[in-house]
Amino acid sequence: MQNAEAAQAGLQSIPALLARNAVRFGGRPAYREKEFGIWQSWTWAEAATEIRALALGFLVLGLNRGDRVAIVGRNRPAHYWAMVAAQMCGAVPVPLYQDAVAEEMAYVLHHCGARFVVCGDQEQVDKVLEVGERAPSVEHIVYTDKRGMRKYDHSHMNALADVQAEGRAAEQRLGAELDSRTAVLGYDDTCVMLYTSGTTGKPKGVVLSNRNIIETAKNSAAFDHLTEREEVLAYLPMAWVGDFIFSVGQAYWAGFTVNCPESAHTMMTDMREIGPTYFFAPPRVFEGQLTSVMIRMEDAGRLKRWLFRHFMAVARRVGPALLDGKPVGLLDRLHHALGNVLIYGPLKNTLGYSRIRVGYTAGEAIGPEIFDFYRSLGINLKQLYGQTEASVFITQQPDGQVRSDTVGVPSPGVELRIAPSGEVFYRSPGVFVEYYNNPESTASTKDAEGWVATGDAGFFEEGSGHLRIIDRAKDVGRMADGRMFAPKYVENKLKFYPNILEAVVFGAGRDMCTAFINIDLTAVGNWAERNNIAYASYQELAGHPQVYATIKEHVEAVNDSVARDPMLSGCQISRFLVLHKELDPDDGEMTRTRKVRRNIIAEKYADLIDALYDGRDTVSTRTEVTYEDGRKGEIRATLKIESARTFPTAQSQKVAAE
Amino acid sequence: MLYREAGDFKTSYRDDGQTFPIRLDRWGYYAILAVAFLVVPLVIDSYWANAVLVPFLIYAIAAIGLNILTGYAGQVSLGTGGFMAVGAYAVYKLMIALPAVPIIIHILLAGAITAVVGVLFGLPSLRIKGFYLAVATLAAQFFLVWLFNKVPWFYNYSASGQINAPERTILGWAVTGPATTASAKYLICLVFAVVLAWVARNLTRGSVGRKWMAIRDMDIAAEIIGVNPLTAKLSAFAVSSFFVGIAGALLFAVYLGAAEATEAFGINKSFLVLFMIIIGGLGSIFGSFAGAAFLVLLPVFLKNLLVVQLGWPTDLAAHLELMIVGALIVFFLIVEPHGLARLWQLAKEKLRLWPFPH
Amino acid sequence: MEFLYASEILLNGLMAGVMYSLVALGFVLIYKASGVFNYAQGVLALFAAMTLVGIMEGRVPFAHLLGAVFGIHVSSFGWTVPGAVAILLTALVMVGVAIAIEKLVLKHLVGQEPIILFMATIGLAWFLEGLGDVMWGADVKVLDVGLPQGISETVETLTNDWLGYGFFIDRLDIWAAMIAAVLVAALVGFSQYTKQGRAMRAVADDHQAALSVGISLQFIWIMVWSIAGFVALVAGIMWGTKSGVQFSLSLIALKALPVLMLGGFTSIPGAIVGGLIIGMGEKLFEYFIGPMVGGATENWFAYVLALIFLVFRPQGLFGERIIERV
Amino acid sequence: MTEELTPDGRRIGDVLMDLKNITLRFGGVTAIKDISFNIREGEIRAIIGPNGAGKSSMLNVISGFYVPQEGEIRFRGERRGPMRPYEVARLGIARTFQNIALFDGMSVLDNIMTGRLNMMKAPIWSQALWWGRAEREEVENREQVEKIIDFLEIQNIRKTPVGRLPYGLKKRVELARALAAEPKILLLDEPMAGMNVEEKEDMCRFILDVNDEFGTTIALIEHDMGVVMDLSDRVVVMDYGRKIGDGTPDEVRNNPEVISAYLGVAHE
Repeated sequence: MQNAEAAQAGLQSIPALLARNAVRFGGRPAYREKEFGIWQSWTWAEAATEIRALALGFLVLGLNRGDRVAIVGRNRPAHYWAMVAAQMCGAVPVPLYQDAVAEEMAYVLHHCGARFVVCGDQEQVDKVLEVGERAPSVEHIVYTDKRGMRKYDHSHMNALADVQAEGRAAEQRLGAELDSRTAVLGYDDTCVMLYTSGTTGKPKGVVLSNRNIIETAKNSAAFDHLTEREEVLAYLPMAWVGDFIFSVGQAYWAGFTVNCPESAHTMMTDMREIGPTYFFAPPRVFEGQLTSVMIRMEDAGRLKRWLFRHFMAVARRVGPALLDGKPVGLLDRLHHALGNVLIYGPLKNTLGYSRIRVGYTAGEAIGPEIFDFYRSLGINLKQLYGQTEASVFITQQPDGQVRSDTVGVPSPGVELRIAPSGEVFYRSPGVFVEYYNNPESTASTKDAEGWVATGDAGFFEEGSGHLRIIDRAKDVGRMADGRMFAPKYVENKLKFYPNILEAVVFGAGRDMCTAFINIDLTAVGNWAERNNIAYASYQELAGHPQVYATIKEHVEAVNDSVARDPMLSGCQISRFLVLHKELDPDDGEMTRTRKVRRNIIAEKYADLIDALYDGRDTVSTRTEVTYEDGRKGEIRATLKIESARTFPTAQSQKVAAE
Repeated sequence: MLYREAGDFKTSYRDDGQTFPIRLDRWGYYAILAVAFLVVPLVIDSYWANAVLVPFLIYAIAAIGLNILTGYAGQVSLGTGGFMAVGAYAVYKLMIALPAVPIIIHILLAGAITAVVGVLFGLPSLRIKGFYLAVATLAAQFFLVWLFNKVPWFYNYSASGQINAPERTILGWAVTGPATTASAKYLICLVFAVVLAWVARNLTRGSVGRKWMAIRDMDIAAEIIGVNPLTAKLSAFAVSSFFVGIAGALLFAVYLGAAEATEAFGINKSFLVLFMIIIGGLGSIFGSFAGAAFLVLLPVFLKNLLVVQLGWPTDLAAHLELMIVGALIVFFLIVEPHGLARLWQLAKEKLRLWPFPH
Repeated sequence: MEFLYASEILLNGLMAGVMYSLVALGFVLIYKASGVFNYAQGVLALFAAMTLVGIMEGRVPFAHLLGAVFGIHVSSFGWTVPGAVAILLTALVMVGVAIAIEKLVLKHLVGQEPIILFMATIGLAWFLEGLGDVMWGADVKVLDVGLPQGISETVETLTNDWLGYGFFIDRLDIWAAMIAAVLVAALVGFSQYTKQGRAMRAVADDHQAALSVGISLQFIWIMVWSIAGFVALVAGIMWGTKSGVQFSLSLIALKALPVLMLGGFTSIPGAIVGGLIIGMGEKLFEYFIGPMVGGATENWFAYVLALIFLVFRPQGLFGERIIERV
Repeated sequence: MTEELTPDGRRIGDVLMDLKNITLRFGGVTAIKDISFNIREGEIRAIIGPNGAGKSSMLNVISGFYVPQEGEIRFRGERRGPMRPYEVARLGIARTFQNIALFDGMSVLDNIMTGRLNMMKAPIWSQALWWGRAEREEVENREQVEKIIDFLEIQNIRKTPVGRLPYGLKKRVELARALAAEPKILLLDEPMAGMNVEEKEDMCRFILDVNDEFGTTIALIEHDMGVVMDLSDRVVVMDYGRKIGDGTPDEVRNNPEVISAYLGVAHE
C-alpha cells in the first residue's frame, strides 16, 4: 500500500518523490507541452535529468539554502522544473501571478526577498526590471523564452536552457553538493510559499511544508483513487495553491502526467486534444462553456436542436442516477445510451471531457443547472471546499453523494468544527506553517491547537452530514431590524443566470437589500444580436431598457426563492442597478481569482449606493478605469435604478401551499 | 457524431503527418482492407469480378495515375488511353519474350516502359501549358494507337491484329489466361491497387509532391522559390505514366485477356479516366477510387435499371448513359469542382463537429 | 506527271483543309469571345447535321425514347421539308442550343480557370452526342441539301486541255471552298462593321472593360455560340453530304484542334491557314511517307505536326505573344 | 572586413550583393537605366520610389526573374551570369511578392515547407516507400518550419488552406515561406501593400525581428516612404528607372531631387 507512512519510506520531499518516480515510472510521461505543433513529452526519467541540470545550474549561479526563487510565467514544464530544482538546492520556490501588475509584483518580490526570479518571457522580464529598486533582493533573472531577449544586458541574466547547460557541465564539480542538499530535505522543511490574493489588504505569503503538501496529496489521491495513468491539464495560475497541489503534489505522489497548453487562447483546443482524466475548473469556466454550447446550438438546424433538447431532458432525468449507480429502468438505460451516441458523447468529445474520471469545481458556488448539466452528461463533476491555508482540501464530495448545494464531507485527515458565530474551523495535516514574516496574522488565523478559521459561515446538514457554506463570516451581518444578511448567498443565486456575470448585494445595517449587477457581455450580447438590438459599447448595452427588464425578472425570481428560506428571507433585493463597467481586477475591484472586494467597491461607488437607498430612479456618476496597457481613464454614465418585487416570508407561503 | 477525438493527440511529427491522423479513420481504413483481402475473395463470383470489382480496381490505378499528373501537377492529359496501350503491349511482348520471368515483374516493367514513353510525350509540357498541352497529348493518343495497329511486330504478326494474354501463374494460381478464377483476378488487381495507392500517397505528401502542387498552383512562384520546372513536370509525367501503364497492363492481361488497340485503348478511354478524376476529385487519391467506382457502377446500374428492369433497348440505354455522364461532368464542375472527395470531406467535417453546426 | 499528280493531291488536301478550317472557325469565335475552348464544337456540327436530316425527313424527335417509355411507335410525321426551310429551322434550333448552353453551363462557370471550362465542354460534347442519338437515332443518315456532287467535269476537261492531265476534284469541295470563303468574309464584315461585332471584339479583348462600358456578356455569349452553331451547321452540311451523318463526324472536331494549335486560338485567318496546311500536309504525307509505314497516317499526322510546331512556337502562327510577369 | 554596428547593436558586414550599371529594357521601353548600388550583409536595404519608378523590375532583376541587357551582378564576390530563377533561389535568394503568390491549393504548413524544397534531397524511391531518408528529412525540416511558424505567431492556422486566409495573414505566410529557405538575402516586394495600420505595424515588427534574430539581410521595395524610413539602414530612391538618391534615411529625406520626385507624384 503506497500511501502508507510516506515519511518512513523516506519520501519526505518533492525531490524525493521525483527520484522515486524516475525509477518506478521511468518510462511513463511526466510532462507534456504543446509546442511547435505537437505535444513535446518528457518521461519521469527525462524530467528528472532536466530538473537536475537546472538545479546544478542554480548552484553554479550561487543559489543558497533557504533562498527564495520567484517564478512568474504561464504553466510550462520548465517552470515546474524550476520549482523542484529550487527545492533540490534547499531553496524555496515562490510562484507569482503572471498577470500581476508591476506594483503587486514589487510588493511580493520585496516581501519574500527573492534572490532569483525565473521569468516566462520578455514581458515578465520587463516587469521585474521595472520593479528594480523596489525589490533590492533580486540578483539574478532567468528567462525561459529567448524571443526578443538578445539585446538585454545579460550581466545578471541567463536563458534557462543556458543555465541547464552550465549545470550539466558542472555535474562533476557540484553533483555531490546538490545530492547532499537534497538528501537533508525534511518533512517539515518549507516546500513552497504561495501568496494569497487576499480579498482585503496586502497579499500574505502562506508557507507550506513538505508534510502539508505530501500528506494532502496522499490523502486526496487515495480519496479519488488517482493513479499514474491520470492526465491533467495545467492551465490555472501557478501561483494558486490548487495548481501546486494538482500539478505538483498529487502529480508527483501518484506519478501522473501534467499537460501544459500552448497558450491561454488555445487552451480549449489543447484540452480537447488531451482529454484529461482528472480535471479542476472554477465554476466560471463551466459556466462559460455551457453558455458557448447553448449559443452554438442556437445556430444548429431544427433536427439537431430537437435532438439536443430531447436528449438533454432524458439526461437530466436519468444521467445523475446512472452516475451515482442508483437503479435505473432498462428502457431509460437504452434511451440514455442512444443519447450518448447522438448527443452526450459528441458533446463531451468537443468539450474535451470524454475521458474525465474525476472533475472538481470550487472557489465559488456553482449554479445548480450548470452543475447538473455536466453531471447529467455523465461527467463525474464534484465540489470541494478548500483554502490555501489548508493546502486546498477541507471538504469534498465522495462519489455517489454529489449535490450542487453542499461542499461535501471533511476530506480524509481533516477535523471540522463550527463556532457559535457560525464560522467554520478546521484542523488537518495540510494546515499551513505560518504567514511569512507576519506572526500576528498567523496568530489571528491559526490558534495554538492548530485550528484555522476559514472565515466562512456554514452549517452541517442534518442527515447527510454534508457541509453547506452560506457566506464569508464577516460578510454575514445583520440588517437594521436584526434579520440575517448573507450577501454572497444571494449574489450566487443571481450569478446562476447566464446573463448575470457578477452581482454585489448591500444591506448590512440597512432596512432593505440592494444590488449592483454586471451583465455577461457574451450571453447578453448574443441575445441582443438575435433580437437585433444595436449597441456600441458595454455601457450602452448595460443601460438598455430590455436588458433591465430581463435582469429585473431574474432578480424577482431570486427574491422568490430567497423568500422560501426563513433564515435569510430578509435578503430579498428591493432595488438594483446595472453597472456601467465590468468589475475588474486591474481596478482593484476584484481579486486575481475574481472574488469581489466588497469594501473597495462600497467606497468607490458610494454615490451609487446612496442613490439606491435615497429612492432616486436615476443617478449620474464618473468612474476611473485602468486600460489593459495600464493607462488610466474615466467614464461617465447616468444609470437607471430599478425596483424589484419582493415576496412575503416562507411560512405564509407554506400555508398558501397547503 | 461518431468521432471521439479527445485524447487523440500527437507527440511526434511522424504521428502528426500520418495518412489518417484521426484514430477512427485509421480503424475504418484497416477494416476496409481486412474485408477487401479476407472476406471478398471468398464470396466473389465472376459477375461481380468482371462487371464491377476488377474494372474498378484497374481504373482506380489509372485514375490515380492521371490524378498525379492532372490533379497534383496540374498538367492535363488526353493521352491516357494511349499510355494504357503502351502498358498493355509492353506486358504482352514481355510475357511472350521472357516466359520464365514472373508476371509481376512483367507488369512492373511495362509500367517502367510506359513511364519512359510518358516522359517523351511530356517534354512539350516545358513549353506549352493548359489545354495547348491537353491537345498536344492527343498526339500521343492517336500516334500510339496507330503505331500498335500498323506495326505488326507489336501484335506478333497475328492475323487478327489482336493480342492475347497467355496463361501465367503466381504461386500456382493462374492470374492471366482463360483459366483464371474470379478471386485470382480480383486479388492481383487489389494488391496492385493498394500498393500503388500507398505509393502515390507517399509521393504526394513528400517533397516531390509539394513540387508538383507548387507547379500546379503557381508555376512562376514555384520556379522562383527554387523548383526546377523541368524535373518537376517530367517526374510527374513519369510517375503518372508508370501508374497508367500498369493499369493498361492489368486491363489487358488480367481483365480483357485479348485486346485490339483502337477499341480497347481509344480516345474514349482517355476521356473516361479524365471524367473519373473530375467526378472523383482532382488532387485526391480517395477521389480517384470514388470516381472510378462511380463511372464503373453507373453503366452497370443504368443497364440493370433501363434494360433489365424497364426492358428498354440497349442502344437507347447507351445513349442515355452518354447524356447522363456528360451532364454529370458539367454538374460536378459547376457545383463541386473538387468532386466526390470534397463532398466526403465536408460530410466528415460535419460529423466531427456534431452536434454543433460550426 | 508525278508532279501534277502530287499537286492534284495537294489540291484535294486544300479542299479537305477547308472543312477543318470551318470547324476551327467555330472554335476561334467562341474562344475569342468567351475564353472557352469549346471541345463540343465538332459535336455541335454533328448535332446540327442530325437535326437537319431529322427535320428534312420529317422524323419524330425522341421517337426511340417515346417508343421505349410509352410504347408509342411513330418514327415519322410522314412529310418532308425542303432543304432551305430545314436549314433555317435547324439554325433556330442551334440558337436555342446556344441559349441553353449559356444559361445552364457557362453562366455558372464564369471566372473558373480555362481548363475547367475546357473539361466542361467535353462533358457538354458527350451530352450533345447522347442527345443527338436519343433525338434522331444513331443510324448513319444521308444528307442531301441539293449541293452539287461528284467529279467536276469542267475542271477535269479544262485541266486536261491545258496540262494534259485531268484533275479529279469533287464539285462539293469547290462549293465548300466558296461557301467557306463567303462565310469568312461575312464573319469578318460582321465583326468589323456591326455594333454587335465590335462589342464581341471588345469582350474578347477584356471582359471587365467590356462589362464596364455596359456590354451584356450574356448577350454576347449567346450570340457567339449561335454563330458558332451556325458555322457548325455549315460544316455539318458539308461533311454530312460528303460522308454521311454519323459519329465519326464529331471526330473532325479533334482534327480541328491541331489546326488551332497551328493557327493560334485567337486568329481567324490563322484558323483558315492552319486548316489548309493540315489538310495538304496530311494528304501529302500519306501519299509520300504513308506507304512506307503502313498508311492511315491521317490519324495522327495533324497532331504530331502541331505538337512539334508548338514546341517551337507555343503561341501558334498568328496568336499573340504571351508575356509572363510576377 | 568592413564591420560596423547600428545604433541598436546589429552588426553590418561586407557587401553581399553588388549591382553595377544595370539596364533593363522591354522591347522599346527602358525600365531601368544604368543603376548601381550594393547590399551589405545584415542590413535592411530599401528601394523606394513612386509607382512605375521601376522598383519591381529592379527586384525582379535581383531575383533573376528578369535578365538585364547591360550591367553585372556580383553575389558574394562572384559574378552572377544569366540564370534560371530556380538557380538563383538555390544561391540563397528568397523573395515575397507584391500580389501574394502562395500556393492556394495547399495548407499553410505545406506552403512553408515548399520553402525548404531545396534542402530535401531524398531519392524518389525513398519517398515512394516513405522510408529512410525521405521520412527523416520530412521530420527534420518540419522542425525548422515549426520554429518559423512559432516565430511569426501563425500556430493556429497551421493546417488551414491558404486560400481561406485574410490578406494580412497571407502576407505573413509568404514571409514564412521565404524565411524557411534560410536565405542569404530576403527580398520583400511591397510587404506593406494594401495593409491597414495595425497589420503594417505587425509586419514592421516581424521584418525587424527577422533581421535581428536571424541576422538575415533584407532588401525591400515600398512606395510608402514613412514605413521604409523607420525600417531601413540604407535607402535607394528610384524615379523613372533612374537612381536619384542613395544613403541613410536621413540623407535621402533631405535630398532635394527625392523630395521633388515625391512631391511630383500624387500621393499614393
